[in-house]
Amino acid sequence: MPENVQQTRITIDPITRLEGHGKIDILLNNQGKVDRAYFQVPELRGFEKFAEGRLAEDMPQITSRICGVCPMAHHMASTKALDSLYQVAPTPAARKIRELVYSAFTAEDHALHFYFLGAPDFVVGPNAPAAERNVLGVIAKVGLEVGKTVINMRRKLRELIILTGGKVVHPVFGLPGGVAKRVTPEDRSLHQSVAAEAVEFAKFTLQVFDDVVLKNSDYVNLILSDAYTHRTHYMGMVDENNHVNFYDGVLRIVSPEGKEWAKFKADQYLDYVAEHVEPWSYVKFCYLKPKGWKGFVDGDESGVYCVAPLARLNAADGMATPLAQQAYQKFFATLGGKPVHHTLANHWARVIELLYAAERMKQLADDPEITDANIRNLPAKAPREGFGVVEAPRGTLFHHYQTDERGRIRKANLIVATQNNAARIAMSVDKAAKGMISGTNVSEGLLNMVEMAFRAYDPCHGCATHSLPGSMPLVVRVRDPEGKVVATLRRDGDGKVCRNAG
Amino acid sequence: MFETNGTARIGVYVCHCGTNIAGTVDVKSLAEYAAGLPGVVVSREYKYMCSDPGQELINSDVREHKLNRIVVASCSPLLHEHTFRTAAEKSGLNPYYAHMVNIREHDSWVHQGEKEAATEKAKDLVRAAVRRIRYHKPLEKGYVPIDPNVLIVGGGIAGIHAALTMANAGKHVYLVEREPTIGGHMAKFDKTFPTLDCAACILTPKMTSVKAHPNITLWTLSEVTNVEGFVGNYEVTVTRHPRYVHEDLCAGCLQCIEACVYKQPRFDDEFNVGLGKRKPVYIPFPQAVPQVVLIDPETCIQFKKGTCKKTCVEACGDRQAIDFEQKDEVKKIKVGTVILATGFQTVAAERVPYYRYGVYPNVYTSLEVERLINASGPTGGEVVLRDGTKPKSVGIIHCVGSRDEYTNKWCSRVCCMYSLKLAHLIKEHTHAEVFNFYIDMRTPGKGFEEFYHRLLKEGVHFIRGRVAEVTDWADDASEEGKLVLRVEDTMSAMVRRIPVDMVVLSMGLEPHADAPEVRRLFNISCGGEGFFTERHPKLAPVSTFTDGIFLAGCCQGPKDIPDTVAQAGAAASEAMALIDAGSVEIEPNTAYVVEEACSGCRTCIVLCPFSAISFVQEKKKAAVNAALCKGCGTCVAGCPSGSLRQNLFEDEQIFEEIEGVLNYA
Amino acid sequence: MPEEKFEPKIVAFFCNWCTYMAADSAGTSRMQYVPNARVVRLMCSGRIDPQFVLDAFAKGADGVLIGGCHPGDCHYQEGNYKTLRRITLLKRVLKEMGIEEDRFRLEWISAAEADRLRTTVNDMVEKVRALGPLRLSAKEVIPEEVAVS
Amino acid sequence: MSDKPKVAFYWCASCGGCEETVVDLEEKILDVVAAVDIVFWPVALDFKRKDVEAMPDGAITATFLNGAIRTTEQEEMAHLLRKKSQLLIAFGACSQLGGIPGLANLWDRRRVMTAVYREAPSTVNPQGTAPQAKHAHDGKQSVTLPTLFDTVKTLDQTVEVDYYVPGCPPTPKILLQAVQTLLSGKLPEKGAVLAPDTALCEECPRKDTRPEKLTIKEWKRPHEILIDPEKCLLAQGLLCLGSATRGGCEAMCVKGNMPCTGCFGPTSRVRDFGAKSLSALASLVDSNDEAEIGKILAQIPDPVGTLYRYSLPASPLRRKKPEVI
Repeated sequence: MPENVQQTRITIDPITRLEGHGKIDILLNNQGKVDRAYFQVPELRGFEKFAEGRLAEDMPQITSRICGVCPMAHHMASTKALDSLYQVAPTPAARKIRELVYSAFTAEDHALHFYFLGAPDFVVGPNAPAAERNVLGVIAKVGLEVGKTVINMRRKLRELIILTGGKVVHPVFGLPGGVAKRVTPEDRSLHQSVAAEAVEFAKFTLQVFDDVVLKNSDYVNLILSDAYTHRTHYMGMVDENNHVNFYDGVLRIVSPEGKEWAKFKADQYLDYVAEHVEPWSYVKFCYLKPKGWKGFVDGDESGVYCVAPLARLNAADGMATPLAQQAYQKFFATLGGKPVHHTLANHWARVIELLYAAERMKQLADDPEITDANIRNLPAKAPREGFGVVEAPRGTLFHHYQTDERGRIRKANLIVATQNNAARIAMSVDKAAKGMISGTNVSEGLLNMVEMAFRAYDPCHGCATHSLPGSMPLVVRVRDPEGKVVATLRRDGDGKVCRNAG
Repeated sequence: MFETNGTARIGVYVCHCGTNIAGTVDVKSLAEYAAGLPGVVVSREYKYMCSDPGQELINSDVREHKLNRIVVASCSPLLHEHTFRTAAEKSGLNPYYAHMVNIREHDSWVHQGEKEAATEKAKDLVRAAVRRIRYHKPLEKGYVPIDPNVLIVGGGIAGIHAALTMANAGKHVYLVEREPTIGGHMAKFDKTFPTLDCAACILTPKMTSVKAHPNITLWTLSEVTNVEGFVGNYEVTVTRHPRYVHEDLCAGCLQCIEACVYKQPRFDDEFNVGLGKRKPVYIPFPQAVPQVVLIDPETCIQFKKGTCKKTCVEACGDRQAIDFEQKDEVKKIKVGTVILATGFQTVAAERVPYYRYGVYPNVYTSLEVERLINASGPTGGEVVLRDGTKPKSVGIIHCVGSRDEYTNKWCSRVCCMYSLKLAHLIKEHTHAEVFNFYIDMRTPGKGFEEFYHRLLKEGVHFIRGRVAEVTDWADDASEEGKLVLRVEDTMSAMVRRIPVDMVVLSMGLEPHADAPEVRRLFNISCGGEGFFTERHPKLAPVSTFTDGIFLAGCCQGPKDIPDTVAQAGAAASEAMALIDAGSVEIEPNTAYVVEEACSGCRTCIVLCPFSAISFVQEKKKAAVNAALCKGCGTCVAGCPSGSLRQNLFEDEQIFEEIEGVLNYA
Repeated sequence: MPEEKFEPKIVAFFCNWCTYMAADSAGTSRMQYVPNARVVRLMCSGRIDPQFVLDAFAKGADGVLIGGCHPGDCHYQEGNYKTLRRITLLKRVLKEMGIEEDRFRLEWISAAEADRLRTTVNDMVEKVRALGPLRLSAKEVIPEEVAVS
Repeated sequence: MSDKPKVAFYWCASCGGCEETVVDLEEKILDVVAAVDIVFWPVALDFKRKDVEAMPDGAITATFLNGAIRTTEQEEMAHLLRKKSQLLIAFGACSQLGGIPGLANLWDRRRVMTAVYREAPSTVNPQGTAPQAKHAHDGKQSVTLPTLFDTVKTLDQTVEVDYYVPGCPPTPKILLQAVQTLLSGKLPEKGAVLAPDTALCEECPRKDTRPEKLTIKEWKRPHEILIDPEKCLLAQGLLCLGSATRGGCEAMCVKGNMPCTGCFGPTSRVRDFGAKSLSALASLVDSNDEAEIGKILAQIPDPVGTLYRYSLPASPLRRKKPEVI
């Protein structure tokens, strides 16, 4: 653009915590229109590098430190990579124990996200003052009892994980060919009762969503609105019946039209998934390798794709448990058939997955074989290369190791859930910004709209914690061409928006 | 954790040690530097800190400046640590508030060319000590009781004298000798220099009284095979090898020897260094102690074939002293002190090939000649050549295997004198012409020089020069059938050829081949040449670095009989001093458990070679038995939670020392 | 690149009964050797806590020398075997931490081997001098651009 | 605001597990919240750096900071919070010892970046693009990123620290006790680690099964054997670090039938966790033969990653020796 063009910048910093803080830099052109919104992840820890030289069997514990919120996802992906590395399958009991614990984890994580992070936007409402738009607001709306139930449910699920997994934050039970600790009959009955409770809890949660969101046309319209819509490919793991599965199965990719575009096993991931590097963010952007990197654009020809609850539902043909299956059908019926491209639908999809996870827990806990003491197959083969994949709450998670003959890591490659979504998130932010920001007139509603664009993904770049009660801390600085701040707009905890010069 | 227990008021004392330190280290600037270090109240330099005035200096400073820590920069703590601890104690401080810095052995003496660097090093070391001592704690001295029994290893003149001295003082002595008889080298000699009194006459009475003494348990043909424990409380294992004759039953009538199926003695006789012969059943020499025969299984038919008529057993009759079934017998004894008197060996003449020992039959070693001269020797005192004729000329070569790059560097101290003695005795016995070839004539002893002069008068030829070789290659008729010694006579500065009938090699003294094993067994150290190391060459010449173990005789270094006997007496009295004190002070550098910190992981227990650490079930924690702990600190370094500590070597003290030597002011 | 006149600092941990005595007797016999080593005396090499070694390096030592009794000769029977076990593993750790092997030595030097002590110290100082300063606590520079190669 | 004690939580280079611990206080968190004013907790509450900057120095009673110091930005925050807080508490292994991200100290920034943006098999990067401290959007404008340090640092290598709460992550119980201790007014000695000061063996349910004289002829790796759920793990040849590790976690990993990996760090009497545990474990090797000792210790294939898993930046060496450029 011409030399003398006036340009202005808006910085939103910090938003929620991704890996370190997230940061949005919005650059305006001289018409005051958004020229480009940069969605930045400003930290790198480099696990891929310092995994080198470590022992393969330590990886489930080392990589879980990538994320203290979904450590179980990394622990499990890593453990499965060890199965593949040593070419040893877990015993039937061990396999069930793993999926049982993993389901408990998914249920707990989804519940937390829905109530603490997602629900405020709907239960309380996107236009409610920020101070109310948080879990307390949710509780106010649905009653204190619910708050108690949520906290209780979370505790019980986490205690179960500790019981069998050793620790809930950074579990220790995963070993190639099995698990370190068996489920005793006493443990089992505990699992059973909590699972039953979880199913009831999930049903209740679905009801809340029904009553508060679906019965409110404004919300449904919001979900369907173009600002939150991207036509991309979707990826998710499915079982032999093409039903959603978090723990194991094959990966399925559907096109923006909902047609099966690819189906592959973990060890083929390099043929389908590639990462693109941008100089302005530490996060790498995934895309479909055969499509190639076409930039931050959607559509059938773009390599950009999407993972996580909505994507999983889009990529599958159904749910493996009865109640979840019913919800699944209603989901697509309500939102106009497969695939659903509306980002905000993630919240609903998440609740459906919560129900599935609870039901799955119940199935596994009810299976008497789960108490079998035979929980380990000892590796016999020499290690070389291993692939592991699971569906983390935030999407597909790949672990890929190469080792020397003694099982020391030579190379480790990790593609974490949110990386798959990174491009689409950047697009959503850019789209939201372009759609809503004009000149330096930045409103509080605008800021929330921008937040909602990525909050629906439950973003967890390289994994990180959720944002707890409500309002994203936001500052918008309006700067003159030299980058000097001419005005600051910030929204306080109480939701008041105040402006001040300089 | 890091308490300096009270503010430290440190006094630093830099010792000149005459010029030993001051000659290299700038003691003034060192003392000035120390004065500036944190906690230092006084810093002085003084000529000799170990002297009384030096110690008095400390004493008065403590009173005047209320010092509570003393750092002395002088020689090795192994030398004077005790001195300065006592000094501190005298000044009313806990002795362990004194600490030494080694700026002599480790600094001034080894960096003589580099005054600056040496001074810098001294500063670093002093700084380290100043930092360290702030973390010192007052400690109780430890004591252990002394068992009054003593073990003496080696039954030569040294062992014999020490044994009798202590036995006469009422101590019980275990005398262990590996040969079948006591007496050692001295028993082989005929006369002793310079007085020429007969060795047997002075030695054998002592030998018999050893046997007779009620306070002495004599074990010959025996070896110490294991030693455990520590000063005052040694547990020793002695293995008694079979002599196939019961000592208590044998009367020493020697009829069995008469009766042996071998009519003639036909086996080399060790006592006569192979010059004489003996039978399979024999007694080493007539005055042997104990007066008991033994059987050599290597040569006895009964042992080799099992088919002997056993005429010896018949001869012994109903005494039934002979017992072919005898086996090794293991004895375990407890003693409080040990005297090592294991003696020496002479250098093997084969190691000096140019003198052709073993090539020309008439080349003899000094020890062989001793036996030839000895009235009870193989020839009944006749000095004759292998063909039985008397030599008309004899050459005696000094310093064989001594003062020599290729064998041993040291002077064996006795060769000159015994060579003179042999020259005299040979002349006396044979009237032959005798030539002594020497490098330097060393006669540093009472009556020694006089003896030398006496021989000069007697007409013995003395040629100053090192013999190049002994050869039978005759240059002319005069040399035909003779052994020719080629030598440069450094007095007349000409190379000479001396033809003689007999050559005597004055072999040097060296440690026993198995001295290293003995050293290891008793946990003492030896010098590079292999003789056992005394605690201090001047101040503690018979002590070792292992408390309760003393040295006597040639195992500590070559010496003659008078010195050996004197040293044996000294060792005996040192041992008795310990015994009569009843107990001995030990370093309180023991390990201890910080009980509230110990997790009871038991790592330490297996690390202690002295089983000093036990696991207390009630408390589920480790406990150290200070009496058994030797203070190595291996468990302390190994305690994973840092709950074991060591007095005088606390982690803080060592960390401070490390930081001290490294952080440059 | 070692700067002008680099003088290596060596911290030496010697056991009281063998190597410390060797150093003493080197002194008594006036053997001359380089003045770069600073001896910390311990009763037995078994007291040497690997923490001491790392601490010495961290506090500025360019090299660390450990001296103990020969195997079988330990004044405390087998303290030096424990040392051997610890140092064997510690050497691997130091190697992985990029500390050159010549900077850390374990030597069995008996009281009799004064000359061995002399040559060992000389040799080690020479090798460390060649390696240059350890510079563990080198201040890090934050580049303007994030480098990738 | 009320005159209740003011408490702040902040994170640097960490996984968020420590934050989860705070959430895991569950109901108990309410008691805490009742007793204090939380004045800064970006992950949970809407107060920002500007608010902190606006506070008078020492306005915050206690700040719990988790995560290691990895970037210029984190370093700035650490300094700011130190200035504003009466007490600064290093919260969790990363902050106390460097934590697992500290393993990056085995390489420098350049190698880490290369591995991630150049060498990763799934990365397609023909131009060798890498995140830049400053990226020019066009001639005028540019967007910036904080720069990584070569060396991951602990909090107390960056600013003065008053207390430490150990663990990866700390257990809710440990956190609660720490908070109560600080609220009790009876402050422990400065620099104290707010957890028991005995090693884990003390509270290990398998304590009594360790033989009194344990030596080790062969080290085992967890995947190589069927792990006995009752017996001392070290006695099974597994490299359990419980004897060197501060207790307080109630042996969670051991109860999960896996060895302790040392996340609670050393006791107050030990300066370097790795060196000390190395000393203890190597001592147990059952051989006096140099070659055999080497062979047995070779069964510990990754000593640094195993013994310094959480504490490399806190060790005296801190990092691999920087290559001289």
